[in-house]
Amino acid sequence: MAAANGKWSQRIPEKVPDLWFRALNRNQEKQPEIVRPSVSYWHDMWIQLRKNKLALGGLTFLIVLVLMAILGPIVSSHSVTAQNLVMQNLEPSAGHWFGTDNLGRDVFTRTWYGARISLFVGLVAALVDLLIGVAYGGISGYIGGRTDLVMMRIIEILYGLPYLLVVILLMVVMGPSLLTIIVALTVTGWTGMARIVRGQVLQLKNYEFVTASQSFGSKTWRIVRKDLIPNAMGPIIVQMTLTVPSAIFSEAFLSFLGLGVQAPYASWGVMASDGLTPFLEGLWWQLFFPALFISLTMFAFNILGDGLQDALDPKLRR
Amino acid sequence: MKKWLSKASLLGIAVILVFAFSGCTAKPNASSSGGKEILKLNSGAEPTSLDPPMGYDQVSWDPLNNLMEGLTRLGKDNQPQPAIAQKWDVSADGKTYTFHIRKNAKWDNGDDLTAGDFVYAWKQMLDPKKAAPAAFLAYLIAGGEAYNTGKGSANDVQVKAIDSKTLQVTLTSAQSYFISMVSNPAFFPVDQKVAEKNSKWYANASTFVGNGPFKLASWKHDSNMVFKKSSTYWDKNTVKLDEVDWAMVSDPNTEYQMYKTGQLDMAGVPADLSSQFFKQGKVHVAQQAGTYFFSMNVNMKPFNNINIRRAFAMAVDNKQITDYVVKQKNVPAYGFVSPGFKDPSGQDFRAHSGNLYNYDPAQAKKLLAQGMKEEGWQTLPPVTLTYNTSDNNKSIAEAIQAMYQKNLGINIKLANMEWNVYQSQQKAGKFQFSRGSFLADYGDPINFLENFQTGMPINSMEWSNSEYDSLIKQAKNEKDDTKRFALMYKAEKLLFQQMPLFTTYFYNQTFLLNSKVHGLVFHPAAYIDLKWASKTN
Amino acid sequence: MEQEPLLDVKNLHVSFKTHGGEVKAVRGVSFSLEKGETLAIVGESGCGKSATSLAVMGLIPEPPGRITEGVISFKGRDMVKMSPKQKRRIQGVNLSMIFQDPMTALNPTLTIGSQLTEGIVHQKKATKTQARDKAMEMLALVGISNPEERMKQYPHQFSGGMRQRIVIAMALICEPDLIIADEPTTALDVTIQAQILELFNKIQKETDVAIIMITHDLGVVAKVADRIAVMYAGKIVELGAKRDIFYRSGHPYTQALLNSVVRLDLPSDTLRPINGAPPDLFLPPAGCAFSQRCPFAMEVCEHVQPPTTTLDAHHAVDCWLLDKRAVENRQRVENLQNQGESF
Amino acid sequence: MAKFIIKRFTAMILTLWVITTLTFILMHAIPGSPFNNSSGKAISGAALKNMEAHYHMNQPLSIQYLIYLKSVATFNFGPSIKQPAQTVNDLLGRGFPVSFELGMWTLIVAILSGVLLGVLAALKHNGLIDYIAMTIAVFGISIPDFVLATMLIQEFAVNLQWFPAGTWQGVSYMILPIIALATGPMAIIARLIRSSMLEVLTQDYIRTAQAKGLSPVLIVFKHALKNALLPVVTVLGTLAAAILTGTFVIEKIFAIPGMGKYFVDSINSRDYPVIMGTTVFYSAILIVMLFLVDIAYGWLDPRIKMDREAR
Repeated sequence: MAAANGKWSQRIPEKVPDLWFRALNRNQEKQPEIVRPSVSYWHDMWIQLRKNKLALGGLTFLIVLVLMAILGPIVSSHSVTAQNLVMQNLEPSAGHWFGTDNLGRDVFTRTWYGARISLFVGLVAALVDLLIGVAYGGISGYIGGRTDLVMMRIIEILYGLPYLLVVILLMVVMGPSLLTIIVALTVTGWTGMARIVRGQVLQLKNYEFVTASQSFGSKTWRIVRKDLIPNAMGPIIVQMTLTVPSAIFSEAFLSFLGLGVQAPYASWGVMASDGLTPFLEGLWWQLFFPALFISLTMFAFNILGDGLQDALDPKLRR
Repeated sequence: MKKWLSKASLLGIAVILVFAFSGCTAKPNASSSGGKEILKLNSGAEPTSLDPPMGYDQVSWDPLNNLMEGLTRLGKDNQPQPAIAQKWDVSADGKTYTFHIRKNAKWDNGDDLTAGDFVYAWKQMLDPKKAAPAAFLAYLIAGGEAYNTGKGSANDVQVKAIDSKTLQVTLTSAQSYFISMVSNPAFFPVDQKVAEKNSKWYANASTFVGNGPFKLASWKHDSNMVFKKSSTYWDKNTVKLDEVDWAMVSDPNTEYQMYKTGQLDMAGVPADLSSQFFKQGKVHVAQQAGTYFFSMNVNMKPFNNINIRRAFAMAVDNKQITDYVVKQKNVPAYGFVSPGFKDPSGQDFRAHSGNLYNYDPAQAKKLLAQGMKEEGWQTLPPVTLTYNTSDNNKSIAEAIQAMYQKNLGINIKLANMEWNVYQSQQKAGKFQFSRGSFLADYGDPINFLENFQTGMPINSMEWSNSEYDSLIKQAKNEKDDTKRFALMYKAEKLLFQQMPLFTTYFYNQTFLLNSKVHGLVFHPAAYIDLKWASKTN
Repeated sequence: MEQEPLLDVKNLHVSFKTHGGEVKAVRGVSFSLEKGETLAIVGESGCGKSATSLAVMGLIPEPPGRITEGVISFKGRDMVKMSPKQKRRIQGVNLSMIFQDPMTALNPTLTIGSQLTEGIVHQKKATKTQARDKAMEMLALVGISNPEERMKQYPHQFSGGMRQRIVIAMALICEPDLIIADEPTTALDVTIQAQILELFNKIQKETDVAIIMITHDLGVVAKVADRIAVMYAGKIVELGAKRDIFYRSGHPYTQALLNSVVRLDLPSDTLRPINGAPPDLFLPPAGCAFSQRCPFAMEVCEHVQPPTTTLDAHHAVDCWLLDKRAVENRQRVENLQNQGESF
Repeated sequence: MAKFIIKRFTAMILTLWVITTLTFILMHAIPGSPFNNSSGKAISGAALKNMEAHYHMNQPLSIQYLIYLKSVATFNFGPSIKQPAQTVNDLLGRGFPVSFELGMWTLIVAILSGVLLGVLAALKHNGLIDYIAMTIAVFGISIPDFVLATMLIQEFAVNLQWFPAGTWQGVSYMILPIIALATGPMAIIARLIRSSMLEVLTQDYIRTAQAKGLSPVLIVFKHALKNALLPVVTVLGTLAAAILTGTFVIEKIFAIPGMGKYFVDSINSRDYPVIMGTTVFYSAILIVMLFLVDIAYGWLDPRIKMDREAR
């Protein structure tokens, strides 16, 4: 037989000390257990994530952005609101790193001030997605039947209502503030996530592992949380990373209607909208810098999201 | 796999290219004019209505003023000239006007244009059932207000066709600006025969009947309109353009880009490039009767104090705003009536009245201190400036905010609002400090000044001054123009002594124009006249 | 000149790139297989048996996996050197595979019929009717009644055992020479397990197909295998005929494995789990991979790879204990102990 | 199934009624009036009263509500207040075909390119193609459509002169708007497809299919894609409803005579009949789309049975 005729034997070292052939007499009982420590889902995720250099880069970048948002306006030698009409629309230079805007204000300082609002809004939206959207969609999809029918009709109603009307009402009732913006984003922000999660759960709940969990008598919420949501993590993460930019731009739209942070302060979204016309006229920096940071933030979120998906998804982990 | 994918993507690219090239062959109809003079304009939006009294706004007036014509037409100098009416007589008391309509005045479907068409149109305008927004303009016709408010009947409206070409109108009082007013599209005639047959005659090109320099050849709603030179217009030899193509582009950036590609002959001036265009001499400036101002609510702290109101007015440098923020070569305003209205002596109203206040930060600071002392305030009550959202309004508000910080050492807050909410709340007097604008409907200073009588919609400052009210009333009933102007000068002076508002600049219209286009006329009420326009090829 | 074997694997090395580094999952595996023969590959999970089978199937996902070294000669042609297209001509036709979990091995969104027939339609260019007839024949062979109706149904309408039968039918439809069955019964309950194993025996009798059975269940092995390969940490540590392994095993790991199985013929107190866990294959040990867990480990085991000792033509073991120096040492110790006792 | 459809249909009507009612309440709750003029021209007292009477706005809200319910039930909303020469049905009747044409092309382009991009990225997970595809996707998501649209005009109409800058007169006028409109959805679809495809590709049945020696194309499109489409179909329901009924920003920038502007303009100008008309029209399409999504779930994954779900 081909296999056993020694062809596959390895090279044996010429000289192996004879002493090495003494039994070590290991004490079997004291042998340390080197079983992989059982870690929680989230801790495990962090361990996995740490191994992904790209995702860590994204996370680091986001942390840097947050730090700059806090420190940028403080460190800068220009104030956020100080105008100098004669110095308007200057190109980026040593004095004004990102140039100046149409009222002669420093775009660098304003960009970092804008980061505070935009990052905050983006994170809040993502959180709302996660807290309301995932739970709503998970429960609706899992319980199904009449509950699902009613819960989905509520979402349809929220979609069908003219959002602009809702927003104007909010403005009239609450007046301009960051809270109003958050409320406006919360009204419908989570519905997309809820529908995605519901769709996934409808599919997943027919899988055997869920049936198994049900047969153990697990509670609904436990099944949704422990079995269904982790397995729907891919679309959830993608949806969350999509929510962030859409929230940043929604904020600009809401500010336009008078809901948000009031002039002379501006968010990235507002700066980008305001910068569009100057951009066409050659004053590129007024659009470029806010747009650049929105895009970079998006990249960071997406890379982090992909890393998280790789790290979280039990099926991708092998 | 790779192979397949590369094949698929190649196919995709090919499809896109074919798509693209089929596009290229159908290039924009750049200059296929074939020797015709075709002017390409942008109306900005679908006209509200081409039914004269219903389309009470610029998007309707721009086309209407060129498709139709009233008894008079504003000339190149913005003065009313005989149009459909060849001439007119005014009674000794200045109240009764008799218009003699041209014998050759015709509708573009060939119908004869009669005095009855005016009677029909004006009674329609005043018909309460029709609910025409412009109806109130005709309240100066005797019996007009009563009919429109349901207290009188159509028969009592003092508009009569003496014969088919003679129209007689009696006014409530002597109003010399009536001749100017009837040039407004709201007072255009309507072809009674057509309108009685088809109540929606104005809704489509195929049924529309006009009497102006151009005929409505096609109208794709929300998309474009084509005007062709009219062959029935009484003064058709003056009209040079063969065709006017109207696009309906609401986005100013797109308008500017279409101008650059030659899809349009005219576009607005992008603010941030204006200085460059001005330097190159490419910008055309036309006047517009209207004023940008700020209202201070006299019923709210701190604007209950006159000195504080004056301090707020004098601390704003209008010149800086027009030069560096608006950048459209507007005239800084230190009075309310815009330039362009001559008094009987031939002097411009604005020049005669002069600057009614000045930018004076030092004086402003003093007045603020004085005002606060009078009121016993240690700190100024919080001030919020509200404006309706637009880039221009925002920049101006930000600039003013910075000026108060610098000149008066006070911080005011800004708040922007959706315009419709803004207007309703402003009319209801809910704002402490807000941005206002006025655009004239007809060419007389009274149109500006009447707005600040007690309870008028624009009077969001809640200002009420009996002396002012009576001055305006007197002016409206005064048939002697010299006395009338004296009353108006006095009223404007009083307005600025009390200072419920301060002005920023007078509106104008700036635009980039294809150098081949000549003879465009803009009237102070902002609508365009193409009668004298030409385009060389 | 002996006839060329159906499958001949020589010195196969497979590694996977992960975020943490390269995992050397298979480290020099060699074995061969004749027509109609059943080879069982046994080992703990993670020992590389699945990677070996995937490599033989030509299904190592690339990246992250890669066959770094070795030859897989199937019917005399080296599969390692084949292009994906050439491999696809063999996969499913000459070689087919049955995966561990019948619950997930079938596409939930396609009908059974569609999944059964697609192989034969696309690979052998059979017409729809031919394919359908063949599929029904196969379903009947694996014991599914009412095949015509069943073809229109979706996987979720079948029980686990039924699904495994379908998977087997799917593997058989192109009449392959070799079936690789990766733990085909693990996911099934015991009664069904027995039925499926019966089915394997029946099929083998009827079709003379060769089978590689991957399993960690020695009970399964006892029922179906002709020969057994015991894998540990990416290597075959012992290879031999069924009887050799069960009764004359030469490797401590094999013995430990046998001891960890519930056997009805032995008292229950002999059941002993293997302590510890297999080594990290990011950094394979220099010596014997089992040495850390081996009760008989010697110093040499930790430093030098053990050589292959051929016990007879069909039985080979990789273990230092079979080295004559180790045997001598052991005898010396025993003698000493015996002397000690005699005093 | 018939019972299920009847049940869903009843639910649709109820949903539509709730939307109509809430919209009615909302639009009367906010300040503003259809007779406010955007250029600030003030209409004085009596004329205003006449106009209010003309549109029944002097009636109590309950009566106005009944009038609106009737108009919803008959889908006859009467004339627009802002454009009195046009009925709401006129506006929708001419705007919708344009928006639908643009929307249909947009959806086709977005779905095809998004799916292709997503599949490519998933197949080459963490490879160069993946990074390129996802870079495109991230840009597609993080550049808002109005910026993209304006830049497309600047580059391809003004600088290169390949396409016209605006208006709607033929095929060449459609290219830029379709690109501007399709980029965002394409990016979203690509992201979702990539993510769910990655998951599906690790499934055992994919290996089963590979073991059959099926070609990658067949595996991707027959075995994997259908399973990966679920989140995309979920998103497409609302996306299609929104895109097919026109988008305000893109139609405004390209001066396209679609119906997108009515959604925003009607609210800005408080054109009550148009608000009602557009809302009912959009909601009806939306509800039907979401119903189709639920039906599609059952087709994509036979284990999901909506009629069983909706007991």
